[in-house]
Amino acid sequence: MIQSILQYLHSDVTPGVAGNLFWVVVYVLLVFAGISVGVIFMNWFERKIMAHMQVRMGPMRVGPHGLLQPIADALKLIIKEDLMPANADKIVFWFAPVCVVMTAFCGFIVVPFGPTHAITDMNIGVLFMLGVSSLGVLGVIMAGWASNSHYPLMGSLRSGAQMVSYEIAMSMTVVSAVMMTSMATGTGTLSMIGIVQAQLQQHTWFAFSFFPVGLTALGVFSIAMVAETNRAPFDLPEAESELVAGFLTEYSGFRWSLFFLAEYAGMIAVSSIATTLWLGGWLRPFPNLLGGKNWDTAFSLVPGITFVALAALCLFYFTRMPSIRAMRADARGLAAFGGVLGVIGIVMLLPGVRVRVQDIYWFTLKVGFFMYLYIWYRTTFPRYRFDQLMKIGWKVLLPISIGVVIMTALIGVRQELLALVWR
Amino acid sequence: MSDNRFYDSPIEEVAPGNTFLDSNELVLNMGPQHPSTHGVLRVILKLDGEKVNGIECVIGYLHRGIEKVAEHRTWAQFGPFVDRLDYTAAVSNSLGYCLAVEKLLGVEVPKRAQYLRVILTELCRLASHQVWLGTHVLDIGAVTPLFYAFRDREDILNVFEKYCGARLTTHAFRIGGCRWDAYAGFAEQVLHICDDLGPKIDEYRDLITGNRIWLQRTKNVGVISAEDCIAYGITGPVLRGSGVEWDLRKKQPYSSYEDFDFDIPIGTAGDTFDRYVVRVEEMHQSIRIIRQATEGLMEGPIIAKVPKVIKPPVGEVYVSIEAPKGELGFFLVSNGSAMPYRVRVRPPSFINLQALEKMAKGSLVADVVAIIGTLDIVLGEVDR
Amino acid sequence: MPEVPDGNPPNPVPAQAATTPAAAPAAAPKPVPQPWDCELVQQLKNSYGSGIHDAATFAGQNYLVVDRAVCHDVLLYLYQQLGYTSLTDLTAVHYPKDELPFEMVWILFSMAANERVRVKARFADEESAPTVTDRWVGANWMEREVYDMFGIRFTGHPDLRRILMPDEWTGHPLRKDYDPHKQDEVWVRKNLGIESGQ
Amino acid sequence: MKIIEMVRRFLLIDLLEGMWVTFRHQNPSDLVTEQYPMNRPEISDRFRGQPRLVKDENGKLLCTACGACALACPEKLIKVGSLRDPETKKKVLTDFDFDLGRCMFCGLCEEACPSNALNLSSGYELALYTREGLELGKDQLENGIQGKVYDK
Repeated sequence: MIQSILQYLHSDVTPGVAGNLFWVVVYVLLVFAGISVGVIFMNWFERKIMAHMQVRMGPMRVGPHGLLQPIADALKLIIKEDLMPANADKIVFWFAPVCVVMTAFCGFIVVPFGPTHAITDMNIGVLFMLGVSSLGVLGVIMAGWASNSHYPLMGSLRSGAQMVSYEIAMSMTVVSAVMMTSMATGTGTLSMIGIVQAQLQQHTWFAFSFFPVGLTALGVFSIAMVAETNRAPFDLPEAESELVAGFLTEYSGFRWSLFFLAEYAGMIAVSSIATTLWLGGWLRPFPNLLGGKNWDTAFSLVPGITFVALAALCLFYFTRMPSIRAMRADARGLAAFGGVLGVIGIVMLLPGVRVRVQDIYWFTLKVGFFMYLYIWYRTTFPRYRFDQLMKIGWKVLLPISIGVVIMTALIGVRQELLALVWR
Repeated sequence: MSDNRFYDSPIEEVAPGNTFLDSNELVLNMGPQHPSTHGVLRVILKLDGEKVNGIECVIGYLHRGIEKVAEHRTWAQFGPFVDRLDYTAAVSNSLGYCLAVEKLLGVEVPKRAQYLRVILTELCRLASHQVWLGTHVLDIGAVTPLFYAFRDREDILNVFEKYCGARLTTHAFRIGGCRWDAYAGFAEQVLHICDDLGPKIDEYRDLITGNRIWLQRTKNVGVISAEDCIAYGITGPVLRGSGVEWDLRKKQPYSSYEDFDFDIPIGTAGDTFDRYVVRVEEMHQSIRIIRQATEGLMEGPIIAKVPKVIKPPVGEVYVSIEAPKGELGFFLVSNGSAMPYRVRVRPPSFINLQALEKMAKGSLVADVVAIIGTLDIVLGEVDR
Repeated sequence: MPEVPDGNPPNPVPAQAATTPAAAPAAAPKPVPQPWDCELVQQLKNSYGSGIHDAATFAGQNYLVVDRAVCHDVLLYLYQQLGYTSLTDLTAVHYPKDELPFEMVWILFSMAANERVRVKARFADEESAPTVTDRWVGANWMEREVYDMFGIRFTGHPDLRRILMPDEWTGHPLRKDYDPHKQDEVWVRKNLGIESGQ
Repeated sequence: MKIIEMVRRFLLIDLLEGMWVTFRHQNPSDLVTEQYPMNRPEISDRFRGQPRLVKDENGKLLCTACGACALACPEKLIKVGSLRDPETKKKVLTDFDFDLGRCMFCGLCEEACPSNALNLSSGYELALYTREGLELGKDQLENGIQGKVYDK
């Protein structure tokens, strides 16, 4: 037993592939906890970034610069009274958030945070991910239906129509990326890890291959994924100014927080797909161009250095805190937070750790870029109307994505084509 | 108001007890507690999917009986109450009421007071339009302009606070003129706002006007023709957005507006976008007026001789001004006593809101919200 | 300088300097109604004869007092023949001691001539006034408000319901005999669950 | 011109312009909000807030109990109680009730005061736990509302 546990550490496959149950459980727990923490801090980042874009401060009271605000919110939501409307369909109402959370987290089974940092590697990874994440709409429709109220019903119907129509454009672009994997080896793959390795072999991220086809595909996908996750400017299902809170109107407390969790987990999931397919997944910048042992070491130091720098920033602001009694707890909290970050940073600099951690770091950074885009869109854009949303999905994104698939295919077989023409 | 109306109303054809699913149409009750009804407006929508087949406004949730209150206050005591009509433009209301009473009394307001009134009223128009801009854009889904607009409104409210000691319900003017003279540094602060605000309004333009989503959401939404506007009695930016060049400040100048040089922006299509452009352009024009008035502010008395207990002669007058929302009129009836016999407020929001039915029928739910926003209603004024 | 021991000090006194105004221009003579005579009035008088009780100007504002029998026709005449195309306002005033206690006021406006005219007509209690919604759509809510506040009914109004007060409310608040503290106690008890709304 | 418009549309320039505006405002020096209990707003001299009875240099109230404020008040929330001093034949203020809960801070009372004895001062932190607490007496008008001071 223990032997098999230790043995896994020397293998270079995912625990699912290795069939090691212990490490699968550990990975599942790690991923679940990691995503949950990610959601919590995403919440903090969103509020802070939105606030600063809107020339205000955002949460400032709970903890230094409101760092503990999401935790306080989570606690509040758990303690809050859980209301169920009298006329609601009780079972469906109960099951809807469960369904949404389940599907949102299931997708992470195949997300590769590194060459071995995935729960498992499926040969139909991308397909599995798309399939599972699109099941989330089921929960939303259940929520809207079970609430037995007008606003949720309208919200969930909007959500259903929207997810179904954007799913198609999204899948089409994915097809184009999958076709690109066959370029070097001649055999394509749907495995998430395989796709990243194909990008390593082809010496380019798929976003930049077949310029501008890859970039267009990424663009289409990144628009469709915003619609897919019901975020602004496509947040019609929960459009606050029209439908109050859409399908969430009748939910409160813990159930509501599950929807919240699922929404953000879904955002992270689709961003992970985009990262894996077009931005080279866990690969560090320029793995081939700046190859070699020295460059490897240099890049693997970056995660640790980042954390140490953050710690230094915290400690710097600790010294700048106003020394009044009301701020004392905040100041100490900030210093402690800096200390924790510093310790994490130093641990990350250790040779054994840094090699394994750096993949996760680069992956997170790329996903974080998409997350920032989500927030940025939300602060900047007005909301689309329903007919316009449908128009974009069917009349703009779908033709473009089909064009992308055709172009990818044509460019992919250009040599054979040319040979045909010349002969 | 009550649920009975909901079932008795012509909109409701589903018998109580049946669920909405038995019908092809869905009756959606928007408000009075709803994020985008600008207060306590209740709108009952009859929907076919997303399409609005019928619409009815239910108002009166904020009815405070201000017209009745007036009959039991003296002429001067009613002054603070008019601030509560359109609370985003309290100064304008105050000006309208004071002008009406002065007309009844036959009092000539000193020139300096008139200029001060113009400056403050135009500042108030800016503030009111900024509230409109922020909330209207918020209705359409963009969050950020609200904060920028409120940030800039803050500078204007600071002027109000320094001038008369209150920010929102200002009670700025008195019958016969102004109570306060300009404070030290008034002109500099106002001119500073004028210099500052222009570029900031342009910033909203970068954020909104060119944005394709904004254009799609507002163009050809809530179209109303000039003839319909006149039939409905609509005034203000909504009328001008439909292409009628009509502004009381120009056509029937009051309080020395004839001294200032400004344009009346008008739209062509009469849709939500045109009204948006008209209002934003009006903000630029207001800045022009404020600049001229501040630079031309002369020395002199600020209040005319008005008896301590105001007893206007028997008679009635109707005086109206161009408030930010439209024509704000006061119809005063005096029986020669110290209290008004009747005060009738002609509220622009109330009359403009009537057109919602016409403008929103046949559009989508999202458009209803946009149209409520573009009408720029304030429920304090609708319900009085 | 007066002082207050603690808390927030009072504002400095100069803020009130303006309460004693400097010399201001002499007040104009108090306005009195003048007879109003012009082509328009002549035309109306020719058409309606004794239906036009009075035409006068007060404080520079013209008004017509017409008989209730012809008021609707006069309004339409003003609209059709004289270009008073927009109805600015419509309201009523209650004179409980008079024989005809309700005075309806229509304020018409001509955009072309940039002129306002007020048309007034007296109505008895429990008497219906003619609606003008057939000409001005916007009169709909204004007439509903007058009905709500004064209890004047309008014949031909498409949808005459209360607008500001609750539907089941009894009494019409802007009548002079309606005490400001009065309320529909039954309604308040039933719908708000309290003894008094005051 | 048409081509430029089309290129702008195709490259989403209109959207990017808006995004640049919001991005630019992340600059911390653009912040306009304040942390209220720690940063307090500047209150203007003419601010109409907490009502106070003004004293002269000798600590004597300026109020002559004429009742002009009570007459001027649109809400009729001021009640002035006075006694006639038998020696000086002057009115002496005994009671001054001010129902702050109904006050709308219009300033008509301080305007009506002939001796500048009533002042709506710059105090603005008037929240209390009970409605009764808002019925201010002469003592509270003289010395201010003695509320509880909270500290973090």
